[in-house]
Amino acid sequence: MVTIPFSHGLLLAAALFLLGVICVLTRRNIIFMLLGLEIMLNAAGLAFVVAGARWGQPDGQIMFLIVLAMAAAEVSVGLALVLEWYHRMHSLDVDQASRLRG
Amino acid sequence: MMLIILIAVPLAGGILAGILGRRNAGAARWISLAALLLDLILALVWLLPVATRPLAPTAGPWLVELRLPWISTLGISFHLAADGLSVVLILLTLLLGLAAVACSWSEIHERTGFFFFNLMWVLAGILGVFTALDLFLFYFFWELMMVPMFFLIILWGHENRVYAAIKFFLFTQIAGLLMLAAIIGLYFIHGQISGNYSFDYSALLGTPLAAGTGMFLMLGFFAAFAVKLPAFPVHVWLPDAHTEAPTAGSVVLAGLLLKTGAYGLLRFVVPLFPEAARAFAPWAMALAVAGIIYGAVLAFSQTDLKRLVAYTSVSHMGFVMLAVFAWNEMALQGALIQIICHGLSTGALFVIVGMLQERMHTRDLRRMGGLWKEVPRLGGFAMFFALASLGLPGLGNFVGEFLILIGVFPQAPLLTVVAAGGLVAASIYSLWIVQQAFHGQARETWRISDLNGREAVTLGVLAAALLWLGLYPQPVIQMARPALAHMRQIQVPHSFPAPESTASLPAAPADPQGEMHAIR
Amino acid sequence: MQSADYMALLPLLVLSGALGAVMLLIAIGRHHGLTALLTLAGLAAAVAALPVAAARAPIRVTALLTIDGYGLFFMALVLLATAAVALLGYAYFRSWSGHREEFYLLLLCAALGACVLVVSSHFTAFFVGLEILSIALYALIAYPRHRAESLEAGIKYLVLAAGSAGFLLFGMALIYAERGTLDFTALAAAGGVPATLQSQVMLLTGLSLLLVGVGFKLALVPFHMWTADVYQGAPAPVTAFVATVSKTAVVALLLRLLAPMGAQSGAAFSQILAVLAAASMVGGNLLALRQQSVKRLLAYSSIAHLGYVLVAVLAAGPAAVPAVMFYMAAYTLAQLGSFGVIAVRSSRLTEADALESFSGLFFRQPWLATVFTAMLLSLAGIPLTAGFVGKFYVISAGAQNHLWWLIITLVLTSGVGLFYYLRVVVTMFSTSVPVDLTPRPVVFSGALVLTISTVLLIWLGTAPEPLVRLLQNMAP
Amino acid sequence: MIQLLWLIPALPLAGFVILALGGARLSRRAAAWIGVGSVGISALLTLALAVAFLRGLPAIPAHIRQVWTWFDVAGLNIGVSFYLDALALTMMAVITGVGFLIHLYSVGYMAHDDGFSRFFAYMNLFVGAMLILVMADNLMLLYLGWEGVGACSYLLIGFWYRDPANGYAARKAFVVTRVGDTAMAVALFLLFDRLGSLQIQELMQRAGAQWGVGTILPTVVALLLLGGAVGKSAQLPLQTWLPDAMAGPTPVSALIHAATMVTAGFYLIARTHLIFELSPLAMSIVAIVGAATLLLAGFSGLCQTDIKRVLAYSTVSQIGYMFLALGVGAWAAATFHFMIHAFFKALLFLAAGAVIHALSGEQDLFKMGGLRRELPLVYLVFLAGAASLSAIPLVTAGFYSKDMIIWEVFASNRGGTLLWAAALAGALLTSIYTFRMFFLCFEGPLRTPVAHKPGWNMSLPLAVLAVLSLVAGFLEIPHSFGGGVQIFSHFIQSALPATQLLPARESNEILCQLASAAAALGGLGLVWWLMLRSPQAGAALTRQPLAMKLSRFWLNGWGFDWLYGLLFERPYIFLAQINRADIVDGCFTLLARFGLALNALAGAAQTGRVRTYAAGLTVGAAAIIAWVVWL
Repeated sequence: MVTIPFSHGLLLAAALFLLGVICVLTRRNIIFMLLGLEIMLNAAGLAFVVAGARWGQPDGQIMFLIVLAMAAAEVSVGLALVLEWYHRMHSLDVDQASRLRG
Repeated sequence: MMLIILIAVPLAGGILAGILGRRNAGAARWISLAALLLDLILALVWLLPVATRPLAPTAGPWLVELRLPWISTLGISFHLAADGLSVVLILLTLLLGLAAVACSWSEIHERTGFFFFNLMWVLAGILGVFTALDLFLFYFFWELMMVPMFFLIILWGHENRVYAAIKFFLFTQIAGLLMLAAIIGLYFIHGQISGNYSFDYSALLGTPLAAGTGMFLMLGFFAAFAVKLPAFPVHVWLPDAHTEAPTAGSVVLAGLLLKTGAYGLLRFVVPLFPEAARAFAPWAMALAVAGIIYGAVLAFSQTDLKRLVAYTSVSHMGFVMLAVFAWNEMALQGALIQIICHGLSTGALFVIVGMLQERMHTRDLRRMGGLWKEVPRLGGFAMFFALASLGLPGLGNFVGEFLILIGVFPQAPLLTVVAAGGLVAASIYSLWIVQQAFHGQARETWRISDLNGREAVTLGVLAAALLWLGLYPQPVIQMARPALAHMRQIQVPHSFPAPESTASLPAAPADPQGEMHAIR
Repeated sequence: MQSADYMALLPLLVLSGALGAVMLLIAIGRHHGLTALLTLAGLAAAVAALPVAAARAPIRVTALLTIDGYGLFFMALVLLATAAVALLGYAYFRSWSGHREEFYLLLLCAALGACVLVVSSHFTAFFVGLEILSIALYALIAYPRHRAESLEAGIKYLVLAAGSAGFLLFGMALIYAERGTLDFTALAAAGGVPATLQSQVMLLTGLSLLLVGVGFKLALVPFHMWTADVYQGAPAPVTAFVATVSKTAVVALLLRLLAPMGAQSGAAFSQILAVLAAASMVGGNLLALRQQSVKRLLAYSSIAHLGYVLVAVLAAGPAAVPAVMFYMAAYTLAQLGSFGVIAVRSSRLTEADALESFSGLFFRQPWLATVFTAMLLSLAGIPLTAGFVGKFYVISAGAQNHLWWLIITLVLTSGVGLFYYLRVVVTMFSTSVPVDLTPRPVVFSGALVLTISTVLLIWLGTAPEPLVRLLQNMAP
Repeated sequence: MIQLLWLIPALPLAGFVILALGGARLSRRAAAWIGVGSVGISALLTLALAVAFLRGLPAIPAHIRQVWTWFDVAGLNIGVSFYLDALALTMMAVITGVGFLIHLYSVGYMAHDDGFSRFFAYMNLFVGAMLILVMADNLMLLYLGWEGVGACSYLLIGFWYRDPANGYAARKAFVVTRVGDTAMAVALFLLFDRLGSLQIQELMQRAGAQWGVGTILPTVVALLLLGGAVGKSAQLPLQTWLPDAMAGPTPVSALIHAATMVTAGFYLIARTHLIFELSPLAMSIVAIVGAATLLLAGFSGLCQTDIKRVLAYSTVSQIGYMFLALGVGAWAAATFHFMIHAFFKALLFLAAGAVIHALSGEQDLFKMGGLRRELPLVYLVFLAGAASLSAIPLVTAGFYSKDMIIWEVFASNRGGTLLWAAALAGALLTSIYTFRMFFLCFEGPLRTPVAHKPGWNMSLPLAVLAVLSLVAGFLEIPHSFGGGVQIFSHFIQSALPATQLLPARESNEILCQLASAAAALGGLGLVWWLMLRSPQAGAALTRQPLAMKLSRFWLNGWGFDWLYGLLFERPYIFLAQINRADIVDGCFTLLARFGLALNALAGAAQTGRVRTYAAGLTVGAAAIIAWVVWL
């Protein structure tokens, strides 16, 4: 079995996380923003798995499962809200959600 | 117990007035009047005999004392006490409180019950400030008295009341929080040295402090009191607050609230931080003198009569600050007399302005003139109080100012001379008031009525008190003497001598005058 | 797990049971009043279970939770605040048509998350609790779907909360990668800052990311931007919940996390916290200065308040923990009261949010105005109110640890803060009253909450001794 | 008898209280009775007291009576207590005696005024305060009287309050004197600081014991006291207020601004003479101030057109003589001149008042004239007063008192020829301006019709004072007149030391008297020549350009008002006006503005866009990580 070096895994996770952040920051379509968020969460999950592997513990993987579940819940609520929003605004442009400000 | 009752009577009276005043405005007035009269009688019956009795040499400084547990976990107790100084100030509070009630009698038509509720609570807060001996409790009352005052201004004030009220509150509150921080700092330093974490005044006295720390803590206290006093250059809230407040509010502000600042300097700043106060004294005295002159000059240029009187307070209270930082018996006695007399004379001037405003609906000096013809009695009183305010001998203010100057002179001759120049400036603005309002040609036709009985009695009592203090202030001096003497003794760290503070102990305790170093 | 463990977990179990019961009730038949009643009963039962748990405390239940006096106090605070929010919610939704019952369900769910947070001593529990709380909140904030503002607020909160959860999670992962444990106490026991640069960077980066997540929930500057929008968009009872329960729970957790780690987190880390505290105090107060929306005003002011709390958190002396606990209690009371006043004045279509709608309130609804004034004065830290004792406590904690610059910042910024509280007060006492504003009758449940919180506010302000004594020796 | 000392000031004060409280409710009759009666009884008491006092001389030169303790703080024990010696008694006699006569006169003069009872209230208060001033046993009480009379002076100058000019004059009087008073207050501080007391006799003893002659401290104290004295007595450089003070009713000018209050400065210096004697420098300054003032005021008096202003400048000038006498140590002469001056100046003012009253308020000399026939009694008494003021030799009291001063200035060991020359020139000037006024008023054609003739209550005081200003001088007749009479100086020497004369000059007394007599008569002759004998010459003289310029300059009091306006009054008003809005307040407002600007800045980040917020979150996170990792 080939072991992947700990730092490589972590770097991958960090890169994924950054990609997710960039996605959230740059996309105006709200669906893509949610995708970006998913990527961030999963990157964190990956980091957990890598860390768990470093210490030879199952904790990292357990955390990953929990993260998965939470991400799913989050997205489901999120999509519900997006649906409602789309009904009202007929748009997925998140920048239109700027009535509250100041 | 007496002290609690003294504070509780106005509190209860205020609540009662507030409740009954919703239906019947007259009831609120009479209840307030009755409560204050009752309080005054109680104070006279309980406190005066104790205060005038010669003190046993072994007894502590407190004539009456009460200590109840409050937040014992934090070393906070409900500790009230009164010495001669407090008794004098309590009596002043009640007397001016009565004047405030009297001058609101016909001025306040709307929400009368709520008005008297606030008025009585301010007075109760002030009584608390003058008697609280736990620093936490002191701060509690200190802030407490400002809230009803705030409402007095915003609800019954004049045109620009919101601005004035917020300014008043902000200045006093920020400075008060600095004091709170200093109180807490002192508490911990004392606790760490002695192991006894307590906010009690007598415990905190004599806490040895390193020079820098002591200075910072002292400045925290000083900030609060200087704002309240008000000292130059943090006096700017005062003209606005005075001008916009209803008459009773101005009377209480000028007559009493400012006095809490002076009281704080006397009771806390110097006794708690003798070294720092000594080091700071030249600066404080310079500020005081600057205030004396600045206030007097600005008073002269005002066109709003109330604002004019407000600036005179800045000038007069400068004398008090000057005296406190001289810290010898003569100056302190002078400060006390000045505190009382400024309260009476400025309070009376505000009452007069209020009467004019009630009749003429203006405070603009440019529209007055020649009123003597219409209201000779009011004019006579105005003349009397203007003369008092410029320090005419025979009236109380003179005794105060003279004692202060003569007491300060050995320590700061130059500053004394400049401060004495304030007397000239005082004569300029005082006579200006009389000239612009009562003398000269009438600039507009006014048909206004002269004093009625209630008003004449109000002013008459204040005038009589000033005359009495001007000709025979000895009873007050006598009453305050043991208290002041005691305060002047406790200026040396004694409880827990720490090496660095004993090393820097001055030779002062041997000196019977116990004065601070001369600024020559 | 043994029976003692179950006993210690009883409040959480009761709460979960209540959650199920409410869900069943809604499934059986919708009834607003009954649902609210059942919710309150559940909360009451959970509160009643607290002494049972307290009798076993302190106890570690599994690796995840620590039931101790500290946690139970905060749990009590959370439960009581939730009950208040439920009562306010009843008043708020009473006249609405449509589905109102799920509000209580979501509320209980969020409360459960908060309760888990306050007793968690493990990253897993922390994350689970936080997410239960957050996800319920997304729905709660956007609950009035017919309002675009609420939807917008919900979406904003969702995106940002999920993003910050990502940061948090990544930070946890880094810490775990460096230390090999997810347990708070074990983390603290694992020793000081590691020697090698790479490890050091990883640990510190992890802690920083953790702080981002926490800072977001607490709305510390610079993670504060969502606050005002969400407060304004959410229905008033939910705003009250966001302002109180969700913050209290996270503060409790932060203190539990930091207290044992204080020594090892290093100078740079406490510097960061100090900067965040100062930035929050300054930023929050400045932002609120000219607000015309009372909810936004309170939102910005809550940023500042969390800055004050952070001063006490930083102090970390013996006075710090009671100071934080007392302050949070006082803050919760005042916020509940404030948003309660807004809630009872709101209607289905409009939130009673605009400052001018408060103009002359004292003369139309004196009792309501008095309550609000008391709440604002408490937030401003004026004596006779709990807020004063809280501020006193915080300054004490700071002074004990010589955080003079933070204290001076606190004093000066709270002076600024006073200005906008007074603006609201002045508006309520303004004598120029708009004509057409007829007072809305206050629903009983709302009045109850307001009355109780006012009484408590004054009681804690004048006789804080019992609470002070209770908090005296508490430590996470 | 001495026990009743306190009653003397108490009676007028009681009169004041009754009049002030009674106000308009009292009838004119009652007010007059109270006002005049209280001072009258005081005068009688003073007379009785004088008898008792003289009986005690020389064994008991002074009495002290304490009424109550005013205050007693930290070694400063101040009593309301009175000190009676020859000096005080002289002053009291003048105050109550002349005061009574003026009160009586006022009943007629003020008969038709609205503020009748107010007038008497103020007058009574003044008499009480002035008595306290001169009877005070300590400087504190003296200061009370000192400021009290100042306040009354203010009240009475501005008595006709409707005219703003009167108010201005009143305030000017008060403020200018207060400048001097403040100097005096500082002297009190210094005295108490160094000598530990304010009781006058104690101070004198201690000063003599502790301070050496010519040291710095007595000089400073003496100069500060002199500051008070020049303010009150309208001497250089604080003389500007007195001419304006003529705005008050004429009896006020007679009582306050001629007979009594303005001489308080002289009294203060005489009272504290021991301190002055410790400082030769201060003494010289007093003499120089006196000499300069008497000349300055004399010249101004020459050019005035208002009858009362002539008298005012003459008062300033005559008090200049007193100061000159004090400066050379001629204590008795100064006191004697004070008394005689009180008589003739009160007389002149009252007579001028009668003229003004007769002409319905006309005060312009050039609108008077020819009154000799219309008002014969006034003519006669005015003549007596003018003669006395001009020191017409032998027959007038003014001659004896002024001659005594001139002679002692010449002969005293502190005096000198230059001062003597100034005094002599002053005598010439006095005579000129006095008779100029007299001739303008009474000779020539009638220019304004006479409306009122004085009644008995105005005439009686005039007659009494006229007699006094002629015969009172016989109390003191110089040595050179066959040994002379020295009743007054013997009497006053129980309180004040005798003048130290230079033996070398004593033989020149008769020459000196001839010179001063020549000055007085020469002045009279000159005026007579220029105005009555050949008016064209007089008119030609006044038309000279130089004369006209000088005349305008002197008319305006040597430009002092202009100078002080430029140096003090206008800068003060300017400073007050530009800062009316309080610059400090502006600073705080600026701070508040700054806060609002920051609010706008911080609010700019609240765009409402979720991506901005996310960016903020990210940037914050990056910043924190950067901070933690790299710092």
